[in-house]
Amino acid sequence: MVTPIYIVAVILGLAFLLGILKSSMTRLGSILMIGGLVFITFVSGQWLYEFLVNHRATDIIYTAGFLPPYAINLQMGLNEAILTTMINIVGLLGGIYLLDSLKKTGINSMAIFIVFVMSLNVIVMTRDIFNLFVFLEISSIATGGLILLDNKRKAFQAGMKYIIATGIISNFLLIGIIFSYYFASSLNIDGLIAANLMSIKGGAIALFTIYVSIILELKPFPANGWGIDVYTASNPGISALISAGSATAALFVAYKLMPMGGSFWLPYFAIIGAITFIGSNLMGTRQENPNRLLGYSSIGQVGLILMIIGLSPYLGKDTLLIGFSILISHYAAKAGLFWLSGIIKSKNIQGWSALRKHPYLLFLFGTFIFALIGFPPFPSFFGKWNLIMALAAHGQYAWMTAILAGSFTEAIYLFKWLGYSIKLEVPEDITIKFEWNKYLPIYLMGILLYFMGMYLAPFTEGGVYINFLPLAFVFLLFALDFLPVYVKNTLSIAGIIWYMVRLFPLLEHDLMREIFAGIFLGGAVLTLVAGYAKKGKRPGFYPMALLMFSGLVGLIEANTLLEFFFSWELMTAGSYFLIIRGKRSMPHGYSYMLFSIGGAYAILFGLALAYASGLNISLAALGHITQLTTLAYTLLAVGFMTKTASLGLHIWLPGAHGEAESDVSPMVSAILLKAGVFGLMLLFFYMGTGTPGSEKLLYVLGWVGALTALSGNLGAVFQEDAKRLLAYSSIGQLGYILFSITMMTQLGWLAGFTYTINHFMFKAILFLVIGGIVVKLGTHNMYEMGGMIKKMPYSFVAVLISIIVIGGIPPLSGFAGKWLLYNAVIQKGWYFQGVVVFFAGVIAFLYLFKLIHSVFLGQLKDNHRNMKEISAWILIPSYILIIGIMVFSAFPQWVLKPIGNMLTVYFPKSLYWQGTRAFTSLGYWDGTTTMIVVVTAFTLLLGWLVIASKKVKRIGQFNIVYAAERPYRPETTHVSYNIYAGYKKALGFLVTPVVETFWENVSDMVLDFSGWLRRIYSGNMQNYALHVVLFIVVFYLIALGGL
Amino acid sequence: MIKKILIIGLLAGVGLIFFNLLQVYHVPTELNNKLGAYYAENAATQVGAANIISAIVVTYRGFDTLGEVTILFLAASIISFVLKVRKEDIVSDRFTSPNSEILIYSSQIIVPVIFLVGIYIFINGHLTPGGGFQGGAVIASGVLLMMLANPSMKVSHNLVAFVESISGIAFVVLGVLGLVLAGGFLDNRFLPLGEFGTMLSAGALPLIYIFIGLKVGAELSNIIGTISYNQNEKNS
Amino acid sequence: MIVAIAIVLSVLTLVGAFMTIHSKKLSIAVISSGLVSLTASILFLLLAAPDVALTEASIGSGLTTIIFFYALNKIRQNHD
Amino acid sequence: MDYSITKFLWTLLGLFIVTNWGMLMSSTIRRIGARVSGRIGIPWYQPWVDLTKLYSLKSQVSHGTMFYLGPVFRLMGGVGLFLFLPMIFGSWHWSNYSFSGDLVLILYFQLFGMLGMALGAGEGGHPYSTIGVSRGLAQFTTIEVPMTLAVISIAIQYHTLSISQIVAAQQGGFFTWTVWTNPFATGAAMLSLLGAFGHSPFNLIQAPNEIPIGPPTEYHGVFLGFLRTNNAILHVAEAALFMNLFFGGATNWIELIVKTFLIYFWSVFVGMVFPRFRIEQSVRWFLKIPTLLGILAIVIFL
Amino acid sequence: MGYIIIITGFLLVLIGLWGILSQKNLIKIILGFTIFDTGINVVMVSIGYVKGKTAPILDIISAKDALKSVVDPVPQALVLTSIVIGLGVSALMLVYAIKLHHDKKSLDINNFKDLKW
Repeated sequence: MVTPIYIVAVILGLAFLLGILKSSMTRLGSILMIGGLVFITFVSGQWLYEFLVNHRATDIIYTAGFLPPYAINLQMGLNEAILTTMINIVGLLGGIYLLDSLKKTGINSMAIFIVFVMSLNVIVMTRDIFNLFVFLEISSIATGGLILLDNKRKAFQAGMKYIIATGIISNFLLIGIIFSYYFASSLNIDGLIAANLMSIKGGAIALFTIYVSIILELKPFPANGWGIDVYTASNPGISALISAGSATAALFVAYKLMPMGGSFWLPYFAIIGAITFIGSNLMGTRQENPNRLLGYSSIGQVGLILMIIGLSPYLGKDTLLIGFSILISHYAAKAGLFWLSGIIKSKNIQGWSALRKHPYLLFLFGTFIFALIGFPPFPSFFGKWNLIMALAAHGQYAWMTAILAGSFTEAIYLFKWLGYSIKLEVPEDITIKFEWNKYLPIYLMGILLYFMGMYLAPFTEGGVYINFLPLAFVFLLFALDFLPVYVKNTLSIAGIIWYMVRLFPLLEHDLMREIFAGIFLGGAVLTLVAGYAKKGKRPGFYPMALLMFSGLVGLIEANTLLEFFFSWELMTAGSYFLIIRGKRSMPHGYSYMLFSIGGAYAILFGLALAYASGLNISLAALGHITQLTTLAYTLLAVGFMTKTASLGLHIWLPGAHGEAESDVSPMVSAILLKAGVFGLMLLFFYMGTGTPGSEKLLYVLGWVGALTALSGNLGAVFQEDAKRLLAYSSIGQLGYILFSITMMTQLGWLAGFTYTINHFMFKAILFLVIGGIVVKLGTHNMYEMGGMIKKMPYSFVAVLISIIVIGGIPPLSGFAGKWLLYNAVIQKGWYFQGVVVFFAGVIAFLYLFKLIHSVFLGQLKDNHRNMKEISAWILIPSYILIIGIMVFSAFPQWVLKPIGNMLTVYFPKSLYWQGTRAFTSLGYWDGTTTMIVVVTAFTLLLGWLVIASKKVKRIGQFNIVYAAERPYRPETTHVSYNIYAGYKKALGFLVTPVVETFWENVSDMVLDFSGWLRRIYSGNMQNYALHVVLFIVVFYLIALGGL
Repeated sequence: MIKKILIIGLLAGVGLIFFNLLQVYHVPTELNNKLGAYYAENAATQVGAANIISAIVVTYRGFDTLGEVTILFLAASIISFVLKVRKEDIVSDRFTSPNSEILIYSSQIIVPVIFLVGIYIFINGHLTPGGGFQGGAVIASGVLLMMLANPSMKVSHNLVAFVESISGIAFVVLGVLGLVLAGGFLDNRFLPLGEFGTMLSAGALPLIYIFIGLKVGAELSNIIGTISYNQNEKNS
Repeated sequence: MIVAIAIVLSVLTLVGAFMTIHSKKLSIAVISSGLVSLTASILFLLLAAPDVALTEASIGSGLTTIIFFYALNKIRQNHD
Repeated sequence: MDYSITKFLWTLLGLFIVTNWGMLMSSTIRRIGARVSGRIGIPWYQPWVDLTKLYSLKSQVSHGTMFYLGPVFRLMGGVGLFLFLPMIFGSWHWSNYSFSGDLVLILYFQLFGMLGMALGAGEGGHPYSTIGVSRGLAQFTTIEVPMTLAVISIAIQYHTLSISQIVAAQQGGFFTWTVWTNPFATGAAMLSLLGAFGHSPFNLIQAPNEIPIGPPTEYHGVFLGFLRTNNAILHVAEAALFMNLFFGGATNWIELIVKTFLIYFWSVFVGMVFPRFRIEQSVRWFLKIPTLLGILAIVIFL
Repeated sequence: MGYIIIITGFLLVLIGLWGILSQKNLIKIILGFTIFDTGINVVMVSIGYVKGKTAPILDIISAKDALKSVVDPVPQALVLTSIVIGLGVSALMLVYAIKLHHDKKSLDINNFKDLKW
């Protein structure tokens, strides 16, 4: 074992040695520098290994051969080992990354660099408060020097600001130290803890000055303008080190000194952390400069961790785990992002679209962003989860809200940024050139994130059950991304089928899960089959699609709250990437993500309340929520409703589904939306009708569902874009489902299931076929289509059958839903909601006619005369689904009977079967007979017509009383353009985009507020100094003003 | 104006903090601070230095001193790379103002004396007031005087750097020797403590202080040298 | 007696500090700040801290002042 | 569930009766209309003449498969409505295939024919037929609102959706008819019936006097014959549905003929009195008074 | 006497802060810092002062009664470090000031607002 004192000795020796070297010996200098960094990484890593594997006890290192408090001592325990290893790794990687810059600036800068890294190590390890001060000074002076690495004007200003601010801070720290010494006769931290300064008169003030200085080192909002400027102006490699290294060390100082003050100061830590977290992220929303943005984000994350330290009484022994989980994510992601910014060298975040040409870097960028937000499988996911759960267990709802609000504001700008980089045109003035020393550190940080996620999972309650198998498959596909489409497609399908075979036996006796598993995985296979129609490589498609499906299947498999949320987030991430692949889908993908994250946080809050009610992590805890029961269920429902795009939360859907790729639309519409349905069903199952407040909640949700159905369908009526029309239709359909299941009766649920299954089938068909046609014709606009029935008869039949199902026209299965719904509504007594829903159902007819007419009927356009039928690979899955529809229509009892039986466990039985005949206390319906009657009658009539009209002459396209339609400028004259103008005059007011306007105003308000808030960062360094002093005084008056 | 009022208010706030501290402060009549008392009692026997402050600075809190030296080192390094003179910036034939003869000649006499005084101060650091820092500062003032006398004289950068580095490395090596041979890093007792109050006492303490003195002197000279040297940098 | 000296020195120190901040000319300000250090170092002597006094005198009032002057000089050169 | 040949034949006979009665009813009504406006009108047998002519036309043209199938769908709509509706109360012979489903089935089966017609006409490629269809659909959506309210009201009232049982519940005499026991529902339904029959003021869909458009101009020959046949069946079947729901049903053919005639006449009568609405007017109109009546019909049961 | 000097120290701190916060000239601000530092040092040394005791150097007094006759050595040791750090920081700031002046030909603090928001 190499004692950690050698970290100091070796680095200082090297630093002094570097001073001798001639300025031309940069090569030797860099070798020495890297060697030194490798050495200290080795030392700390070795200790880490000892602690983790051999469970060694904490080691105290004495200097000068005397025991503390008489001499300075260092401590090397598990925490210190982890943190020093982190610091040294980022130091080493940062050193490699900065090699060129350091060489250019000279050997001196290398010495400064390694001394900086060393000082952070000592800051972590030291147990002497004055020693801490000295090394804090070293680190800030070294920072002040390293900022100048690029010798830019802005860097000097930032450096000056930094030195002024830290100068004031460190002098206050000195006052605190000397008075602590005066009161407690010790400079040793353990001695100060033992002395219990709070109990000594005046000790509180001494503690205050120490704490306020340490907190100010963490750059709390709003006294942090100087810190942000440093992030902005310095070389990105240095910013990475400051963000990942200095912040880590400073946070540990706060943690280390925390016991000195006892519980009195913790709430202040937490409040300051929360203000910083939220305020800093809020300001980020208006920021366009990537480095400054990262600065805001860094400060925000540090605020979050400070908050965690402050909340440690509630977190108990989990404090360290939670703090570490979030810290390591921040550490790796922020370092990686800063390093990336150094490669891209763009002044604004739009320039990051240069990454589009570098898929692996783009992937890493996504990884970092997702890790920052706290998506699985990254450590921050587990950190936030544990944090929220622990807070909920102690009833700390305000803190939970603050954390989630802050995280959400963070997501606002991070996803805007990610969206830009994925979708914007590649800028011409930015070229990324390959330099191994810049790429390597970024890759390693990315790998670290995944590794730490897997490593930390089992430490969370329930985390051992998380199934990483699907994720592994996703990675395999990512690794094989260079293969052509058909190979990857086959592989994906095979994987999913294999998983299905494996999964279904495990689901026996759980019909609901079987149905949804069938929808998710069966749908996955069918929609993937359509992928064979694509040529080329489709980079990135398969991993992301499979990521979404892994999330979906994880929802099915989840037995614990953790697994459920884990899968939910995976699904969100995967679907985001799928959606954003569309040509014009950037803004829609963005709003999808924001709604999803908002929803996910609502869900998280609800799950936390469930967990808190019985400290039970299993999914069944949803059935026994005693903490804020109504709020919990409301939040969960709202969360799930963001996915089902219910009224008010639906504005993301039309764009997201409408602009997605042709085979992605069915995935996200037919399949993904069902995840929300699954969540709602699960929720209502557990909630039941007995829980307090649930009746009211269900009533409100019922209305929401009904109005969603109406507004979705009305929205579809006035669309000119074929895919958007279908997207609006999805909103409506999901409204029916929500409405049905909120009735909480057997009939209602049966209707819900019927709608779910039907919607899955017909929306998959419609999006597949219409998507295929849209691609083929090269336009979304229906008024540029027409007459396709001649060219694409198979597509026409598929669409026709689908719209018969949507319309609920007997004898096809759509009618089953309508019939059940009628019975359910009358039985439940929700007449008016029912009328709204049925009205919506009739409106559906309008858009269905518009769709099928505009695309398939009417006049064939000149430029489409040579069109052929769409690819067979799209038709095959469509026709498989049509077979499904036919079977369901003719034999509804095969499906509805078992579901009904399952539901009798939860609801009184109200649907009875007599052979093929279903009846309720109100009415009856026989699907099979209806089918027989209609088919027979239809055949007879058709036969009659065939006989009666022997000589039918086919005539030409224009052989009609033709008037007024010009094939060019089609929208002016196409008859089905704005076909429902009259209807719009009558009922158009119902589709006023109230909700869109509302959300726009909300977002404008947030942005305005952020713009107003950031005026405090006037750029004047004196003002920043003023902020620091102001912070001290205000904090003093609030905390100790009464003394 | 509003800002002025705000600042006054803030200073009043800071003053309040100080006032509150003063309220609990009283001048002690006995050395009852445990840590201070321990050093007063035991520094002589444990470290062997007559100057307790030197004992604390070099041994008990030697680690701080190492950091302190590092800070000066950092400052010097940063200043030198910030004010780095690029070849093209130097005016080839610099205009040098003639200095008074008195200054030049007296400096030739005084500078060695100043150096001697400085060395004396840090050699006796463990016995009398003063030590490495003070001695180093004195040496640096000698260097300063040399430069005043002869502005065109270039402080031999290599020499200064060499002294600085070697003394720094020696400091670290002595610290490590303490770790290897005695109780811990920077332990001075790997050399015999010697007779209390004499020159060769207090173990390695004087040795360490010498190197500290050399290093601080070199670093301060370096700082002054860099700043003054750049006086002549061409304006761009 | 010693208290009287302390008071006088304190007042001197404070006046020096005030001059440092409020003098119009930078050179006077720098000299005043050196004066502050000098009087402070005598205060340190009064507080039985000869080591500190020595350091403050040599570093605080000596070297610091000189560095300030060098810097001022350089800035002036720049200004032309 | 009776799939026997006997049942089939009885149903076929019923269909024959209904078709003929439908044609007679329409010619009668047209004559009445003509007399009201001072003309003589068509002879009572005119529909049969027309139909024969249409079915025997030799040259027929088609724009394509859907054009061809459109009339079949349309006729299937009318026939289906008939099939699923019990015509004569308490009679096995005339209950058709109503065991397939209840009132809801009939309500939704109406759409079957409309869809087929819309698609068939659509393939013709004539812009005006599309316009006609779009107007029809638009108007239909709001017609459905009072209708749905009325149906729900009835279902609440009788605790059933089965037509036979609804009729059975009205068998206590004249004053047990729904029209007296639930006047609001009846009112709402009868107003929406106006739209369903598509007479003035709700006949903008066909707009017979203004533009030579729509299915009647696109289709001819057998196709038009199918449509005419369907009209006949549909009018009677729909009137019979209203009769069953609101006017005590019928226990024999005479009663059925009288009641359906009166119900059908009601729509024609209103049409003679009121001028035609524009489409947005009619859409709004159905959401006003009829809907209000429908809401009242439910409110009284709350 | 201890009181007088510690109050002087605190007042120096306040004057220094006043200079930092109110002066527009960068050099003045840096001078404010030196005053600030000096004040802190004075306060620290005062903390270690014990009434009527001498300096902690044992060649004057014998080691045995050191405890009874010396002031607290610890704050003095700390101040030594602090003074040197103060010098380093001041030097650094001056270099920054030189560079900033070089860039903008001005020492007015309001001129260095290139980075904001």
